Amino acid sequence: MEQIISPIALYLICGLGAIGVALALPRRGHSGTKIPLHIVGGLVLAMAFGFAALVLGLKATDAGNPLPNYFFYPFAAIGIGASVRMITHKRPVYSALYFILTIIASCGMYLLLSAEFMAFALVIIYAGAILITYLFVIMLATQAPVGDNDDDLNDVDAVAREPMLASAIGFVLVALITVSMFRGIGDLPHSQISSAQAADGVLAVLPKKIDKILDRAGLLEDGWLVSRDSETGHAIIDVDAQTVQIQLVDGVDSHGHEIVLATRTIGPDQWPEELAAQNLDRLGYNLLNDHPMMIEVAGIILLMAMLGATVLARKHIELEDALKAAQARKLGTMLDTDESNSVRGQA
Amino acid sequence: MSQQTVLLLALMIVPLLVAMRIAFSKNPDTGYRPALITSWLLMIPAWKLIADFDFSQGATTQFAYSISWVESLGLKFSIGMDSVSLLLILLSVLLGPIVVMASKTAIVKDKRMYYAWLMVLQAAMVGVFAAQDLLLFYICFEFTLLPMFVLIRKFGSTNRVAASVKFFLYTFTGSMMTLAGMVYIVWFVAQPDQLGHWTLDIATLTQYASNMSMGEQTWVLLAMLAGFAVKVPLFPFHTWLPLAHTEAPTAGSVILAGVLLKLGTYGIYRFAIPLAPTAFFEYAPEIAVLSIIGIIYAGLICWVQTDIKKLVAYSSVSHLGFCVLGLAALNVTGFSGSILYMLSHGLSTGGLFLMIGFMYERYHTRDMNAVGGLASKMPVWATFMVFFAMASVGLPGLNGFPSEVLCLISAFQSDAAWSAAGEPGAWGSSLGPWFTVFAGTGMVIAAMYLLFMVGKICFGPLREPEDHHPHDVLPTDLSLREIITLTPLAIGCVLFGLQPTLLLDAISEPVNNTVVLVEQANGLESAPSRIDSVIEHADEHSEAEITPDHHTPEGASHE
Amino acid sequence: MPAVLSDSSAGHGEASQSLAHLVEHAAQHPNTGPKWVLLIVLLPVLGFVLNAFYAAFGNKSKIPAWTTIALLAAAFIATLSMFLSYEGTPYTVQAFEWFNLHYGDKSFVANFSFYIDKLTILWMLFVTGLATLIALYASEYMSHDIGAGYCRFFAAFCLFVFSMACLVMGDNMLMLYLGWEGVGLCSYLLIGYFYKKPSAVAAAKKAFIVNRIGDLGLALGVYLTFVHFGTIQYAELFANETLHSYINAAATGDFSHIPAQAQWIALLLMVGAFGKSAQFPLYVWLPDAMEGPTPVSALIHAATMVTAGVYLIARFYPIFLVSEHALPIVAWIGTITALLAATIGMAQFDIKRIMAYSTVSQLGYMFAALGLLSTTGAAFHVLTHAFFKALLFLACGAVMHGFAGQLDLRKLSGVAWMKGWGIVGVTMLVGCMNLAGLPYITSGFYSKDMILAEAFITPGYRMIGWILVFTAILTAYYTFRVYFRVFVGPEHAEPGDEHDDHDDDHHSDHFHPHAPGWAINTVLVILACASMLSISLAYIQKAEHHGWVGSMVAESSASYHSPYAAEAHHAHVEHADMHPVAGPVGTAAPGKVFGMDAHAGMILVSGLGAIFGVLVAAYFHGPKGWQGLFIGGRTESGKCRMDAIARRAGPLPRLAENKWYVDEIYAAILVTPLRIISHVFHWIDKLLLDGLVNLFGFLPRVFAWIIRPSQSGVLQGYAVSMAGGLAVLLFVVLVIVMNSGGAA
Amino acid sequence: MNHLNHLVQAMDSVQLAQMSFPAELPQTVLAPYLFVSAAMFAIGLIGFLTRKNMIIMFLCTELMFQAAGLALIAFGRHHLQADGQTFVIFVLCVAAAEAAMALALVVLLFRHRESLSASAWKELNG
Repeated sequence: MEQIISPIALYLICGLGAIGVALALPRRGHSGTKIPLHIVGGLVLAMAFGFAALVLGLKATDAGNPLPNYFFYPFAAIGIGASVRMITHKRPVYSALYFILTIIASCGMYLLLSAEFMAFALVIIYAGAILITYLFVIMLATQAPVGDNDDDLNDVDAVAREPMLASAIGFVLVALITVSMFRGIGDLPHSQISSAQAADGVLAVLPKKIDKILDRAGLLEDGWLVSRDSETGHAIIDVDAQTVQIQLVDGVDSHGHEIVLATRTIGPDQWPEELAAQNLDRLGYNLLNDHPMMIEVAGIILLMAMLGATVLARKHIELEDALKAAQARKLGTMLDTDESNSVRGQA
Repeated sequence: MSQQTVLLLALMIVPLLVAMRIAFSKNPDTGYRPALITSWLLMIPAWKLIADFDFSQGATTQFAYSISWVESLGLKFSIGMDSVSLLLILLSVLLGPIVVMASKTAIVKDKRMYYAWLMVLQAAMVGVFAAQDLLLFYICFEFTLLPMFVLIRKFGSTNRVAASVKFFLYTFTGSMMTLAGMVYIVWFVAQPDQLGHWTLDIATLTQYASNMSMGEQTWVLLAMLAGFAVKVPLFPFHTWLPLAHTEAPTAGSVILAGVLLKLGTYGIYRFAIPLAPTAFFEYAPEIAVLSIIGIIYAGLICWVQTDIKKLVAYSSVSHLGFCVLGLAALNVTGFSGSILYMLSHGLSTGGLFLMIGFMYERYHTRDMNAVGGLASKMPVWATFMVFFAMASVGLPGLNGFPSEVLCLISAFQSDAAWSAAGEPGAWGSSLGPWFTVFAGTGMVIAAMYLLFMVGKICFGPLREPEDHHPHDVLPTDLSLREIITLTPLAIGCVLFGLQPTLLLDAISEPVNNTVVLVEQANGLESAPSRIDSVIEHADEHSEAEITPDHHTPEGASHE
Repeated sequence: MPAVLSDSSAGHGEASQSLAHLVEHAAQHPNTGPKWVLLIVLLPVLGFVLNAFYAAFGNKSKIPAWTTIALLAAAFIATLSMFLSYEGTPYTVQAFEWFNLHYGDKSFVANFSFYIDKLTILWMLFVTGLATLIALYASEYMSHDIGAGYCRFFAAFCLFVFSMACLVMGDNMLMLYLGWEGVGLCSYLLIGYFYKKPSAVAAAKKAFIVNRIGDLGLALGVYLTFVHFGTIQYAELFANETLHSYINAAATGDFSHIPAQAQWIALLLMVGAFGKSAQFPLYVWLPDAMEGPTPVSALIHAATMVTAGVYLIARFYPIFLVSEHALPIVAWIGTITALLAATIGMAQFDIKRIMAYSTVSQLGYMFAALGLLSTTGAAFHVLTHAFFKALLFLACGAVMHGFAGQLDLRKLSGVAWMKGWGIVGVTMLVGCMNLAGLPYITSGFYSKDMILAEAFITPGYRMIGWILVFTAILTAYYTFRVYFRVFVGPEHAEPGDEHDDHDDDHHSDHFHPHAPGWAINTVLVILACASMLSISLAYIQKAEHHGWVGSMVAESSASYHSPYAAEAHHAHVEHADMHPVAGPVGTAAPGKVFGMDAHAGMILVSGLGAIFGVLVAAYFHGPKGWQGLFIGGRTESGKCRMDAIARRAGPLPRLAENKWYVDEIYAAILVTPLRIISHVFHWIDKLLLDGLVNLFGFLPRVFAWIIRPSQSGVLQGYAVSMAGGLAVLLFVVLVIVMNSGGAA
Repeated sequence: MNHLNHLVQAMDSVQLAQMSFPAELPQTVLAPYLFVSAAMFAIGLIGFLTRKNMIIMFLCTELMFQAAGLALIAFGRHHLQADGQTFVIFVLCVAAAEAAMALALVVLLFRHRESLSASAWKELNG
């Protein structure tokens, strides 16, 4: 398997990227200059990624390999651009908004990767929930509001620490990661399951769904159902041959076995189009079937996080003793006398 | 589990329980009475053990008891004792009440903590000598450090923090290396071409250890010596001792000199020599040279001390040199002598430290220029002082003498050239007359510094610190309690000096076996009678699957 | 063995004969004697214990003294009965097992048991006898600090007698060593009796340490004996085949076949003897030992302990015989010591010190005798010397006691004429005569004569003989110097500064000497008689054994008769070249002095020499009139004719008075360097060794100090290092992957 | 010019597959996604390292989560397995939890120091 991209080019790209980010990072005193440094940085970055896209593309097409869909490129550009802007913008609010943009861009890419459910989940959870929280906190916890002039932002936001070092490290890391990934890609195993197997693997365990679809397609008289395997209860279906077996069932005998009156097979000729495993089915099946434990774990984590957040963010209200005493007295009147005495005693 | 075994266990467990009881008591000033009673009561099982011990079978492990922790790793909790262990256990039990009584007035605050740790130390010391299992030994060996550390750290004098840290780190570093050496042996024995499964049983290890190559043995020996030589302490590794001794409370010094130093020599005798016989035989002269340097060097340093406790501390270094010399001679005389030395040094030097402690309680100084000529004020004290000094000088009839004689003879003996027709004792490591001569100068030097000490502290015109005021509790001269504290030691010294042969008979069999083991490992021939004795002795220990050819000389000796 | 014996005994003296009959009963187990012999050892121990109790219970009477005297007297009686019941074969009595170490077929045995032969008995007789007498003396002498000190004194006294008994009676070398060290301890305790006096403490320390050096030699000798012969028990040792083969070899005068190891033994033992008996290199402790109470000086440092060296050599004579150089060295060292000590003694003013040096000198004589193969002479001199030297010391002690510790012979005069001092004067005179060896009328004369004669008889030793004669003259001089200065002449006395713990009425302003009481006088008289009576010992059994002492020595391991013994030298002269100490071959007339028999010659020479010495003393120190034998010119206490000569003699007298600065020299070449070395070691230990240890302890801190800044606390700092680390890790992985052929 | 055509065809050749899965994703298609995710990760990292504002730092961590998620999904698509997406769900959970805790912390810290600078808390040495 030949390389996806020549390392030289890759390192070049990373170098460019590093320089670009380093330039783009916020710093003081350059707002006056004619060419703002972060613009230059942005350009360099754009160059870098353009170059990357070009190299990847050319390399792939020379070998006659397919490339990502058209839509990939805008999404990638927006994502990366927005993320760069996010880390380079001096005002936290804007950063947060840029991050939302990044998320949306990556949602697009998810779609291209035919993970539509995740895409929407991402938009809802991240853009909808988490980022809004961020915005709230930013509002809650920013220092004295400042005007449009960046110069009177305080250093926390206005000045980046060690931009050169950081971006150097960052892009060395990205270079290494990508190089290793691309080397790895060469020996990635081909997926064992064909798409069809993947499909009926999931379909067979969803007999009711099949019933529904067949019914909607008007292939089932009443009493007819997809015939299930006696012990597993899976539907007897073959997606490749596009055949599904259905049967007429009349109640259940004393042993709980169905009393099958008749069976027949629906062939490819009447195979309904929509009889296929949706991505969502596969996801749900995988989630519930393969990772039940992790769901529990995730639940616990979230619970803990909730409690933790509550405890941490609670504000301790300092009451002076007089006020406490007053409250105690008020309490005392409600309670029995002896208790009130004790409370007063404490007060 | 026989009754004696229960008693042996009791010697280890009872002090621990008492320590717990003391530690958890409400009142921070409790501890003296329980500790005292316990340490006296422990005498009973100790004497019972003595009474029931079969000295004719001195080399076989008696009252043995062993339960398994981890079968697969051969981890066991196995205790028992041969006569050597028995005597050392007896020594540590004997010192118990003495140190407790000595601490009555010396320790005024935090008594609870003090006596609790003292009891723990008591248990650990017994454990070390009773251990028949490498791991157990090592655990107890290390566990003696902790109480000692606390005693020095909390109850020592001015410079105690530095002293305690140095004591702990120095000895601990050494014993880490020892552990490494031991682990190697265990691993070696567990190899398929050896025993083939993990074991920590000392006797079993001993049988296979001599199969190691010379190089392996050398490294193992070095590793073990790293720990034991520091503990002894052997010449270049002794600098922790004076500091620890001077800073430690009296009881600490007594136990340190009496028992803890012996862990080093005991370790050499029980582990370094049997587990690396060839290497030890090879390097015995070097070790002997070190010990002799220690004898002379430390002795001379004693001579110019002004701090009396430091003087006695250095004298321990000098004395233990004889002990190691005897071990390095690798013959019966030497082993017997040095085991005797372990016991006797505990009595006399322990006594000296007690005397100094009693003096310190009254004068709060250890400087011999500040205080002296006490004979006119504290005659009883001075009498005991002179007595223990003489015992330490090695006056015949007192305990120092027999061991010293045997150690010196052994060095002489181990050179065949000097005996007519190679008779007797034409064997052992190749030390020679010069070792004896140089070590012998230690006798003169010992007389020099100890009489220097006695002359300064006991005799001459009375010197007292100007800010001296009589102790509020203690009388001018020794109190009855203090005399009772000293008497057992004094009696021990005399008995020891007049009846060494009892001890010699007691330890003769294990010592003979060790010698034979060394001889076989080095392919020396020895009296057949003893070979038989050791082989059947070995068979008692050897496990079922051991084929006898493992410990025949040709199996053990190296070509 | 018998074959060897026969031809050897034909060749030379009876050494191997006496040894032969040792062998006979050592072959069958050495016969054990009656247990009551142990009393001799036990009684002093009992005394020690009792005195300790007295001290513990604060006894304030003379009971300790009486206890001691009674017990020691009993011991003496026991010794006597032992002497009377002795049937001519040595026997051993075992108290209990002491050392018993078996290994294989060998064993190291040294039991706490006693070996009784005539040599032992001889020594024990005068040890216990003198001890009893001196205890009696001390009961009065020490009366000034009755109480704890009194008990302490007598406790140590008893302990000494016990140790001495072990030394003399022990049946193996370790027992001897035990006694050896034991007497050392006692002398330490008793010299340091006045422990508040720094000088006393120093002297005690010096005595113990110098002795210890000797003891080292002795110990090494013992070890070597064991290593070489495989036993240190007398009975077995003297029966040892190897030893006999050596002796026979030595008898033929060739030592080439005797291994050096065997010859070393004697040399090592010799060192021990020199230490204990204050011979030349190691004599320095004895004069200082006079710091102790006088009875101690008399018993320990004159009569008994210091003769232990002589006993040692006599006891191990066979071993000394097989050593080529040991005996000659002993002879010469003895001679040198005798001369040296005499010269020093001449110039001292402290009468006790004079006596001390005379002791050293006389010990020199004994050693010379041993070296000259006359154990009899040595033993005889030991005996007589024990009596008269004890006498002298006690007399001096009486003076010291009476005159508040005054010992300076310039401050005393005419003591003999003072009221109540007659007995002291007379007995002192007797003692001086014996020490000076006035011919015929004194026992000292006979014993000394035996030695001198031996010196002239033995070829190659004439030089020693003349030196000893000269020394004899000096002895006579300084002895009578004391007598003429102190005891006769105008009565005059200045009190001395009393020892600080003599806390009684002495410190009143008007000083009155208090004359010795009955105890002291009795003892003095008894001793005087004894030293006179011991003349007779020279005549008893003179025929076969050179007198009674000879008969005592004859049947012991010490028995050796020089082939040049006066009676027999004609018969044996042809063996001159075969003698261990072979002189020039065929020195024609070894025995002749002025052409007459050696003994007769000696009677002449040494007798005249003694008289001459006395006259000189009389001339220079004697008072006017008959007390000064009409030639003395001293009119007052302080001055005498000697002063003028001393002034003219230049530095010599001062050198002698300062003991030729031997102590200072020792200090300079031995003690000081050793102290310096010790200090150097001390600092090495503190700085170098401990420094290294601390350095190792310090390194981790340095390391920590280097990497500490990385813990800045800035969050991103950690993030950077983390990311960097990740990068490095990845890089390493990549490199590895590439090198391992990477993908595909 | 026909280079461009090639490009266009290449991009066209992979159709969106919502209903059922097409053949697995070619590596040349996978690579750009991975590249993008790597780049995003790096940018997030850089942001975390450079920005002093704690909120922004947390945002950057979220960005890194995103990058990881993208890679996961890309690989999952490559293998035609749903595990990738499943993991992204958990990533989301963790991100949410982290956001909640982190922001709570930020609020707390801000209350104490009146500053969002991470270096305001140096002395924690964490």
